Amino acid sequence: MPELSMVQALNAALRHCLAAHDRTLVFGQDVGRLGGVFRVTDGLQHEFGERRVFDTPLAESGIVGVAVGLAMAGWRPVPEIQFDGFSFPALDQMLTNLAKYRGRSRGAYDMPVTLRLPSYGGIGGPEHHSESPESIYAHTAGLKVVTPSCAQEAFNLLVAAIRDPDPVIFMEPKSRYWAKEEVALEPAGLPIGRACVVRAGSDATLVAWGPMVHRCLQVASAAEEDGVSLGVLDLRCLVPLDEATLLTSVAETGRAVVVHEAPRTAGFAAEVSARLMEGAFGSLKAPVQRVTGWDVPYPSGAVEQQYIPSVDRILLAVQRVLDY
Amino acid sequence: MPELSMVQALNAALRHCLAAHDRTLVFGQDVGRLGGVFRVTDGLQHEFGERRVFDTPLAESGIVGVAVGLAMAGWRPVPEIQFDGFSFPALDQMLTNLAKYRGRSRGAYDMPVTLRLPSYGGIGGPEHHSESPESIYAHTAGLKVVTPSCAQEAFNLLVAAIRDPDPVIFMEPKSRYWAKEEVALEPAGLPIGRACVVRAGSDATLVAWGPMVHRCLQVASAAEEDGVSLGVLDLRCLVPLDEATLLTSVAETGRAVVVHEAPRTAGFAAEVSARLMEGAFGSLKAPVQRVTGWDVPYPSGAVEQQYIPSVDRILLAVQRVLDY
Amino acid sequence: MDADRLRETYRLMLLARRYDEEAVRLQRQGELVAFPPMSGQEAAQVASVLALSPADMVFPSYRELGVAVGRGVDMTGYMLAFRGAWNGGLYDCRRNRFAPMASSVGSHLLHAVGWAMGARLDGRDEVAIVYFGEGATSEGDASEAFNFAGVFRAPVVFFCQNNGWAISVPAERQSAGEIWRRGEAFGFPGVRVDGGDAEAVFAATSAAAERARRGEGPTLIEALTHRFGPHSTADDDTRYRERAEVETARRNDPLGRLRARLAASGVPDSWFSDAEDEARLAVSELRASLAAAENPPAVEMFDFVYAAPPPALALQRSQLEELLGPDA
Amino acid sequence: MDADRLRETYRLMLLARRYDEEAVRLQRQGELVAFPPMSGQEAAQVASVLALSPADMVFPSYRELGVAVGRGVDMTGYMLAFRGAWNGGLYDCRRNRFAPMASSVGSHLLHAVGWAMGARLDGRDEVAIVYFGEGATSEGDASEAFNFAGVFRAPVVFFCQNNGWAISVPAERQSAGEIWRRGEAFGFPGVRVDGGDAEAVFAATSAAAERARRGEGPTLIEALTHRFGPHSTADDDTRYRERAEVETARRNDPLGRLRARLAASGVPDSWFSDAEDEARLAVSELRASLAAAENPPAVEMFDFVYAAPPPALALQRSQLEELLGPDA
Ligand SMILES: Cc1ncc(C[n+]2csc(CCOP(=O)(O)OP(=O)(O)O)c2C)c(N)n1
Ligand SMILES: Cc1ncc(C[n+]2csc(CCOP(=O)(O)OP(=O)(O)O)c2C)c(N)n1
Ligand SMILES: [Mg+2]
Ligand SMILES: [Mg+2]
Repeated sequence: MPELSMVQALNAALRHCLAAHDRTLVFGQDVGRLGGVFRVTDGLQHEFGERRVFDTPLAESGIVGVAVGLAMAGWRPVPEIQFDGFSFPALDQMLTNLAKYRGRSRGAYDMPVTLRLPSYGGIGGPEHHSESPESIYAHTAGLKVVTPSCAQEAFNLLVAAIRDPDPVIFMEPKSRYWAKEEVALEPAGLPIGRACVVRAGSDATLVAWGPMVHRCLQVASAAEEDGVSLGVLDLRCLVPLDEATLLTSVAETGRAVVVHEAPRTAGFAAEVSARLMEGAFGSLKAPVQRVTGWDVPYPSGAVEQQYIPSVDRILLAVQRVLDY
Repeated sequence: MPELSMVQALNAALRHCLAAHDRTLVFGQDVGRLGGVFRVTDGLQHEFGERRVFDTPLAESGIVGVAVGLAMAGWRPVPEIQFDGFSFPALDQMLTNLAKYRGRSRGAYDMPVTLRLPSYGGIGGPEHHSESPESIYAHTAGLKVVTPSCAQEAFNLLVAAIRDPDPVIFMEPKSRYWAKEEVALEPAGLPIGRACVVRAGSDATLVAWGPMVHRCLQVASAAEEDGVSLGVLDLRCLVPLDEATLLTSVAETGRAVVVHEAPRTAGFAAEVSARLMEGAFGSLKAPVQRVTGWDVPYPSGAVEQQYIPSVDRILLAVQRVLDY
Repeated sequence: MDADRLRETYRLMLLARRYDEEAVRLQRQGELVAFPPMSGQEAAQVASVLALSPADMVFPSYRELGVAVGRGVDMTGYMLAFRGAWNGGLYDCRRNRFAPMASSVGSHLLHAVGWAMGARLDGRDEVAIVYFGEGATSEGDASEAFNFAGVFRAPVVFFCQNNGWAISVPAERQSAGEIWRRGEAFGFPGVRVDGGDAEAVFAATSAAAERARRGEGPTLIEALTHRFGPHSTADDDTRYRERAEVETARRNDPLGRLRARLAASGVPDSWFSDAEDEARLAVSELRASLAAAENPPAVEMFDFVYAAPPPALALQRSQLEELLGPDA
Repeated sequence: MDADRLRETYRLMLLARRYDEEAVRLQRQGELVAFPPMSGQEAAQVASVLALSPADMVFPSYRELGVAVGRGVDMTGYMLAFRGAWNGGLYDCRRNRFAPMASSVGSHLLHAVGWAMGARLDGRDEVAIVYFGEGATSEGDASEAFNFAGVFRAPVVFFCQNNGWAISVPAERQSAGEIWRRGEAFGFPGVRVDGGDAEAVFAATSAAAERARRGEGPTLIEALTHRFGPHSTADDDTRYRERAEVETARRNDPLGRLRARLAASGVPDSWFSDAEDEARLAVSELRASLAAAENPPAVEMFDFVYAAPPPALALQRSQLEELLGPDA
């Protein structure tokens, strides 16, 4: 199996889907000749032509709006929005149309749109380049929200998302773009909507997605040295949420810490906490803790590491659930 | 004290602020001569002139974007967006600029913008006219989110919001627009950020805001007949949240049901549930329950009452916390 | 337009007018929740859509009753939208190539552009037409749509009905520019036509559709029209416009203009009264079929959210089913 | 432009060029995180901002180093933005009437329009100028800004630097129309100028500002320019553009053109070498002051979110303070 970065794995997934299904389209800002600012679409225009891989004007609402129309015409659009923060100009098209068109047309039109969104922080980016809007999308009925944590998942989930008949907001963790691992380039055929226990543990369960999965694995390793056994659950899909795996994992330890980069208030950790409240109350030995970004706009690059949940902050929360 | 509808109370609050502070501006679609589609701005253009109360082109992003610029020039804008669902085209300006401009300018510019937003469902409106986007705003650091439940609160909170130096998303419950009560038209001088126990109760606490406060009061009355004593807490402000009052109220009963119209997943009830998890775990006698809109796009008018939490659905949840 | 087509246009305009009047009555009687009448805009709507072929795709806003009639859309399914039975309408959008009604102003122009881009990618010579008001042109999405259409030479006809008002805001406060000139600004032709003149509308739309079919890209048509009624049955237009304006508009009723044109060309009175009878019959059929039509059951709100409901959603559906009991 | 002003323009353009080059070096040396160079756009930037008066308000994007220099903005505070010290920059935006840098493309045009509407409401004869690239004109917000400005006759100058590229997308794929024509479409004048010609830029901007001050509303200026470098130091422009294009642009360097113009009018060589010395000194001062400058402490991320922090936020701040310990 080749050693690939997440960028390369995503590129391979796009190549696979473009080759497998000739109505797949890739478009967005700078995805053509440049191959995307992160090179995720590198070489695709050359290989599949300007008809199927093309640059658009600088207009995110336009990108999502034409994706809706292309889907109605029977295409399978895979648009890219260049950065998380630039998905905001497209929010209306996402909330008002992409999410609702199947319903509005009473099922006449599928919306097999996979919106790729380089997301989250940690790369020292300028303003608007490090946002974590997952809870907005998760709150929008009609959208699915998928976010891989490593190269292999990135490949599998992107293929699954593109095959899916529903709109998927596919949030790629930029800070993990360059991490390499061996990747099997055979589509696993997994449906989206399954969480994954990436590390088993008996004292408490860390729940995370995207970039924070890696952070939680670091925490689990650190804790292990102190004789504390932490499980790590990678949700992978926020909608649909694999509630069964979540409840089982947490019920086993009775203690959970949920971690994300987004600000705390009304972030998706609140949803996870509420689900545990409702579905695992009886087995909870301590209140579920959240470790999140602060309730501030994502700060400038020089201080972002004081914003993103650190190993120490997560360990403190672990301590809290263990000591309760 | 005069008997006023919420519409009239809001109108009085706007009149008060326009008269009290000559840099207050009211603008939006149809707010001038027509007086707004709900007549909240009725008569204001006539009284204060076209310079201070004016119609804008049909462009929500434009409305919020120029509000940011007007605030920089020292004005105190009170824009109206005609309906909840039409705040979505303005989300980028809200998330990217309105919420962040104070920070971006390192405090050089206040953003005393009060965005009035007729919100929530229950009036048989067409698509996009019944949305409950409060959790999106609450998740956006830099914004405050205020939502009155009755005419008196509407008056007090709108005056407080307009006086506030920060951007406030002011969500008005359309379904309560025409409910009348006696209203004291003296600004109470209350700061925003205080919840209100609208009904005391000893068996369980219902937590709500906006239109669902009235619904919860109906539930409490119904329960009383069965000898069950329910308290009702009106959060009034989601950001900043009055956590002290929330925790105290729920600790007293040990049982809570949180109610909103928005879809369940990642709605603001999740945040309330998570706060109770973190701050009241020890005193909870049953897991906090959520009664919310279903995880579907807001349906068409004919069936909306099967979407909005009903008295029966809330009572079922109450039963669940009592029986636990 | 040949004589047959002109008569057909009149017939459909009349039908649209009578449906429109009936819808207002139905609303007053509580059979509909609210309705945005289009009387006065029949020539713009009917003549433009008749200039297209059945394979072309129509993207309407909420005020396109005349377009729907021209397209043969099932009126019961159309009107049920205004009874709150289903957002977007209950007609078969695929069969008539008539998209669900868009009530978020301006947002559907991009869908038409995307659809047209798709038709072009497929090498099909199909065209999209999108209807919107002059108010809609102020939304950023409208300009993004113009720009995408220009860049991708999308086979799309932008059909703007400038009826002078966006609810209470007059067109001169909506923009300091002239709408038809937006085309040029984005690299394609814009034209202004008298939207009360069915023949002019037909000619402009045919030309635009032909151009699109030839692969030469979009056209923006600004049709100057008038709405006789309020913005919707919920609106009180006496608050913001002079009655004189409405009276002038009614004196220039596009229906009357076309009737005069037809009469001058020798169409006999009996033909007009037959058309009137036909319309009256259609209207009473609509009334009856609406009275008989049932709204979809509430649980259908769950059924088209995703292609297959995720488990949590299926659970919510069964919770509602249980709450509603066996009769639901 | 009189002789003094022309020399002043050159001096500031040169200064901007040298700062720009230094910023690229600083980025390579790891002192800055990333930087979007503007070399090639000096005439457009400096000459336009010099046409305004100090009370006028400037709304820059992220590539307006030349405008900042023309405006006298503190360079250390400006450059610190590119070290990630503070989003928007650490200069005093009120003192220089130079707004925080906007890095969401297109979104700041509306702020300029709002500010200008505010100035007009106050009866002040102040003008706003907003800088953006040709790529930004594709965003819906740009069109909404044009439309609001037209309707409210806002005293605003829309200054578009069309440098031919939006990252890798060439201007001809950005729009099928010509940018300057957007003005007319929204009811106000649009002009195109040679952005490499400082005098032409000055003249066009002065005229636009005068017009605005007279209460006649906005103007759109499209200045044709070239960026010599990549989109930013993170970009590799060899992937998408021919070297020949850059070489041609460099041969028409606006700095060289103005120098030739000045030399022809009798400005001696010594004056140019003095200007060069002055720039060199300024650059080394900048380097030193950047090295000495400290970034604001992390806890400041809490301090400007609201006018007064709500209790929960104050608590979060103290949690971070505790985590960072006494040295933070
Ligand atoms: C995005 C959005 N904003 C506001 C509204 C509320 N609204 C409905 S129709 C309308 C006026 C539309 O005017 P115009 O585009 O001229 O079309 P007309 O109604 O005249 O046919 C407004 C403001 C809406 N439906 N969508
Ligand atoms: C809303 C938004 N979308 C995308 C980007 C990413 N981006 C940054 S600069 C740029 C190109 C801008 O081109 P142009 O407006 O011509 O300005 P220039 O960079 O040439 O000065 C893009 C796509 C952004 N910053 N903001
Ligand atoms: Mg109109
Ligand atoms: Mg450019």
